[in-house]
Amino acid sequence: MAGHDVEAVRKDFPILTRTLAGDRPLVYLDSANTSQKPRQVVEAMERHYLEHNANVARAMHQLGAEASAAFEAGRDKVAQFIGAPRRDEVVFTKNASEALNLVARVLGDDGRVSAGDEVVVTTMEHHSNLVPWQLLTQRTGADLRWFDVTDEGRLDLDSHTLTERTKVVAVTWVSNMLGTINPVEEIVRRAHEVGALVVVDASQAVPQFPVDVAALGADFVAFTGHKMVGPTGIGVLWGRYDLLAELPPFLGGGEMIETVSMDSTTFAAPPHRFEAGTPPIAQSVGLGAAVDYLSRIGMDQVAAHEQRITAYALDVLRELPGVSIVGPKEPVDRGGAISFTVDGVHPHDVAQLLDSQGVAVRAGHHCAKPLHARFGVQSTTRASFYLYTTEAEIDALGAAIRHTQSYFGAR
Amino acid sequence: MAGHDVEAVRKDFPILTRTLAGDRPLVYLDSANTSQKPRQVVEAMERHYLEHNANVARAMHQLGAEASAAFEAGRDKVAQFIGAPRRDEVVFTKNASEALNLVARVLGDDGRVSAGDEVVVTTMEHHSNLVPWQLLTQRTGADLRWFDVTDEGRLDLDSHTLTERTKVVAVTWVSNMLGTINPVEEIVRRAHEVGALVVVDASQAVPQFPVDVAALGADFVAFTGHKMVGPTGIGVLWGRYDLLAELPPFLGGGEMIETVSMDSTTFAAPPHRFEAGTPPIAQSVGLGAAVDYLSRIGMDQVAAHEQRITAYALDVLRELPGVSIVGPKEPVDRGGAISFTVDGVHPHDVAQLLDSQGVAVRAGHHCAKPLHARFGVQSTTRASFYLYTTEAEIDALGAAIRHTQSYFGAR
Amino acid sequence: MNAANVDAMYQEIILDHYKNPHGAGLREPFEAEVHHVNPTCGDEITLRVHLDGGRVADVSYAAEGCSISQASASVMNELLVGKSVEEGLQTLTVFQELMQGRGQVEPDEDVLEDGIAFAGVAQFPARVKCALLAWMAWKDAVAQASAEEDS
Amino acid sequence: MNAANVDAMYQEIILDHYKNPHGAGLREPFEAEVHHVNPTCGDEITLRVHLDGGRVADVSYAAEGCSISQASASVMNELLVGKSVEEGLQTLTVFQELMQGRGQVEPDEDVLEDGIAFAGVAQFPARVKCALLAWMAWKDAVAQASAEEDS
Ligand SMILES: Cc1ncc(COP(=O)(O)O)c(C=O)c1O
Ligand SMILES: Cc1ncc(COP(=O)(O)O)c(C=O)c1O
Repeated sequence: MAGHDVEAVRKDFPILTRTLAGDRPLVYLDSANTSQKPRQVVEAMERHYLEHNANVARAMHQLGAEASAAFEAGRDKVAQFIGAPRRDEVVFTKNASEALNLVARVLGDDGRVSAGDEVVVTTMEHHSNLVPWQLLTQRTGADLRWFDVTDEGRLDLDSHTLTERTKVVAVTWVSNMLGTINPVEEIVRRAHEVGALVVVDASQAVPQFPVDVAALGADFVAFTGHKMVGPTGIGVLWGRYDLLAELPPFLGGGEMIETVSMDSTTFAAPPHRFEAGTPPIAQSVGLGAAVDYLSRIGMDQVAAHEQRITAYALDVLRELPGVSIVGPKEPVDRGGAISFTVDGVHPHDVAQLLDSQGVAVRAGHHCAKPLHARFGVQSTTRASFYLYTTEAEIDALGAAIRHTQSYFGAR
Repeated sequence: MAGHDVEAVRKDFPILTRTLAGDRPLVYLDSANTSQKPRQVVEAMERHYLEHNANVARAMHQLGAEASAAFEAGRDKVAQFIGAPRRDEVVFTKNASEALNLVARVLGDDGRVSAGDEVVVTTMEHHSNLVPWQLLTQRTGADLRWFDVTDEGRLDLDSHTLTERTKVVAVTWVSNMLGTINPVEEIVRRAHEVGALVVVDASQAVPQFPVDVAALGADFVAFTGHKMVGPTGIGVLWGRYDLLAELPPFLGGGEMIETVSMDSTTFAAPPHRFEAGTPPIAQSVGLGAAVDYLSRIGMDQVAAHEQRITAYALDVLRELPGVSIVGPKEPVDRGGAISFTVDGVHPHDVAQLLDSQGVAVRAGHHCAKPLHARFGVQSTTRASFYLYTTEAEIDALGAAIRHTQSYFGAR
Repeated sequence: MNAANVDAMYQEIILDHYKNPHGAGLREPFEAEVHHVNPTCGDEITLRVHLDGGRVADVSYAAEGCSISQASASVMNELLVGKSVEEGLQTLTVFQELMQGRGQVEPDEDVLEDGIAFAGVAQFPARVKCALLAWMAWKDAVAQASAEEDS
Repeated sequence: MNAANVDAMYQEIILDHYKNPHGAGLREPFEAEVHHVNPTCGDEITLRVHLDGGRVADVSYAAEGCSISQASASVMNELLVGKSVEEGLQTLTVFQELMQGRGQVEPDEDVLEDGIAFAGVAQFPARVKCALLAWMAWKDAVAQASAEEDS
């Protein structure tokens, strides 16, 4: 297999040729926040809107048939991309957050989590895989417990013991702050031993390496379109079919029903049961194109490139005096998000100075406040990479950090 | 003011020049299902993705500032379009269905609807403004009651009496099946007299005539982007600010929090409290462009055109023997959706034959099963119109219906 | 999906079955009754099966729907009554293959008899469900009735 | 938002206040204490006010955040302590106008003193909240303390 041709890939992303204020070329190192979109994805949606637009499912006319076929083809592509045993295990939501809330709500509504039960998360969760479980346990009277992380930023599986009381274990596959890749298979094993369901937040995983939900063995997997070169406005919940088929609906409305009278309603089979109202039609087309794009490059290549760039960036950052990486410092079981602090300069000021050099990174708590608290920092600066990131961009990051240090030190 | 130039408008909608199977020109009469999109809307999203894409709120870099400004400008435009007193009364959801479910869920979670209370809807509701209330009343032990409709398809306000027990009245402004425009101001008056909140489903209203939520006086108003020349994947919930500020969150996750620890979380002010996760960024840009497009034409013009076309279509359909209109037959307090039956031909077969002539209409229950039951029909065929619909297209509909009758009658 | 195709869908045979449905109405005795709905369009069928020692003694039904779904119930009744359950399920498989073949499958007249008239429907994805509604209901009812018989 | 603009934001005055904050720390006595957070970035401030007959006797605070939010708290302390509550609220209005002016508002040095250094921040919408955090906390605390005094 030929190597990953970054320069060829970059040609598909017009935004990467932008120059910013002061005529600085854009160095986009914020892909864990949202990825950029290739022309192919944007054009697929454009074509859909201008040539095939209609509502789906309900329409029997030719445009309706075209739109329905295009929408459902997006589902097929996603199902294949993640190795879903059945296409109707793929539920479209508006983002990963909705997918995770959906699971939390219906498990509560169904009585599968109730007073005295335990829901287990980790201190490494993105707020979107923490707050829904806080709300669920508050509503039901269940207890929220968690696995802690070690000082190196690894999950400490000894920090909590799962028991028969544990009904759900919700865990992120890859930390969006630390970059840590968690041993999800081991967690699935332990959880299933005590009969708990496993919900995996794969928002940072599916974009970056090959995922096979069947092999993973989890019960639910959530991710989001905009981080995988797809559009905003679409997320995915994959769930085991037998489980989805048993669960009550989340939102009520058009397209999720079987039959309706004023007094009572019965519900459609999955996935439609969980897709009330007009679905993200053009966004499914866009996500399908995104999946095609990634598959054409090959997720193995995408993963290998991320590994290379991350290793390179870790080297660069480790060598900068006054810079501390928060999270694993070795490129082992580690994704391409690196959070760091710069002595004497607040992360927002770091980000601002980097931005003045054209380097776009994120500063703040990265929707992981408890994890920042765990490491005794209020915020960090984060650089994150994707299939279009070059070593030259990492060098630009290093130079911009040095500039920042002298800017704040010299004045 | 100059009249509405339909031919000029049609040039903005490339799809309207399509030819279908058998070289038939498309006659799109399914706009109540979803509207077509003008080039301006699609291009605004394309430009956003290819030149300004970044995540919002969280990002401090220049692209992030551009994306945030573009996203929030969509909110400003929508707020102005519907006469919202405050921009932060506009909550973005994924569609109208989510907006309505949001209200139903949080009113229940907040204890504002509980056992013994009453929620009142109408038999005219789209499933998306019925099923959420069925689910709410089932969850809470409240009672679901409804206003019935008269034989002409008007709301019968005498069919139910609101009392102090009534906590919510949820009503559609315009019926998507009958076309009826309901006396929402009168309903608001009666509901507020007994202290009930009013939720208006404006999915068929906002696209078609000028709406001023402040003047309307309701507590919540929901609508959806894809029916108003905007993209799929975005809906709007408008709510009174003081009310939104008192209500608990709906979905938990990124961007809706104030501060988070493992044990407890406080929530951001509206609208962000109700917008968990990455919002529909490009879709807000698209909806903003849609609102600009409609405003440039003028909603008065859009409404006047709909009135004209509807009156014309009612004339055409009334004169066809064997065709019965279900719903108001006069163009008074009536929107541009006309449902009808054809003697001896099932609605699906009607739609199929019309489609073979290039005429795209919808057949089925139009997500209004109880209303179909009320009129003793299992399904109907519906033609619906928008700012790009011509009288010639209505003539084509009439001709295609006659063809259908002879096709099924002759064989 | 042009006019020619519409003629391919609305075969004379289909319109005949639609106008004069075979075996319509709900009858006794029966071992299982099911109610199926096509949620997209609202078509409904209530269907009963009466089995007699592994044979389909009767399939009775009350259906509400378009010409395709009605005609399909009528054709199905003709095809299945008198056959063994096993043969019936085989016929169903053949019919299903035809319907899901997007117009690429050659219909087998020996097995499907009047059912071959539905070949044209297979070109209309939105209508395939209409043609399958009665068949799916029958499959479901037979499963229930067989479970009944066995227990 | 180029390099020149960044220099406009990070004025010498701001960096000085950041390094040597004025009036930092939490002190007694106080009539109201508030805790404000910038949810976007996590900046936080705990702030106390001590009023004495309509005058701002003390504004003490513990802030965690970037140079802009820290310097802003320091400048605010300098500006408000010793003023009447009314003058203080007027100063706040002037500062807020400056910050929300997107760089189009000419700062009034007589009123804002060192606060004029924040004029450059107004060009960075994402940072305006940083500059306003302490001020909003003070406004909130003063409202609470005044309600206390009145009751
Ligand atoms: C009256 C009415 N309410 C609600 C909806 C639901 O809108 P959406 O499908 O965008 O959620 C529709 C459209 O389908 C409608 O016509
Ligand atoms: C690990 C993780 N989980 C969940 C999310 C939420 O995704 P979304 O904002 O698309 O809902 C994100 C991204 O922000 C994430 O990084």
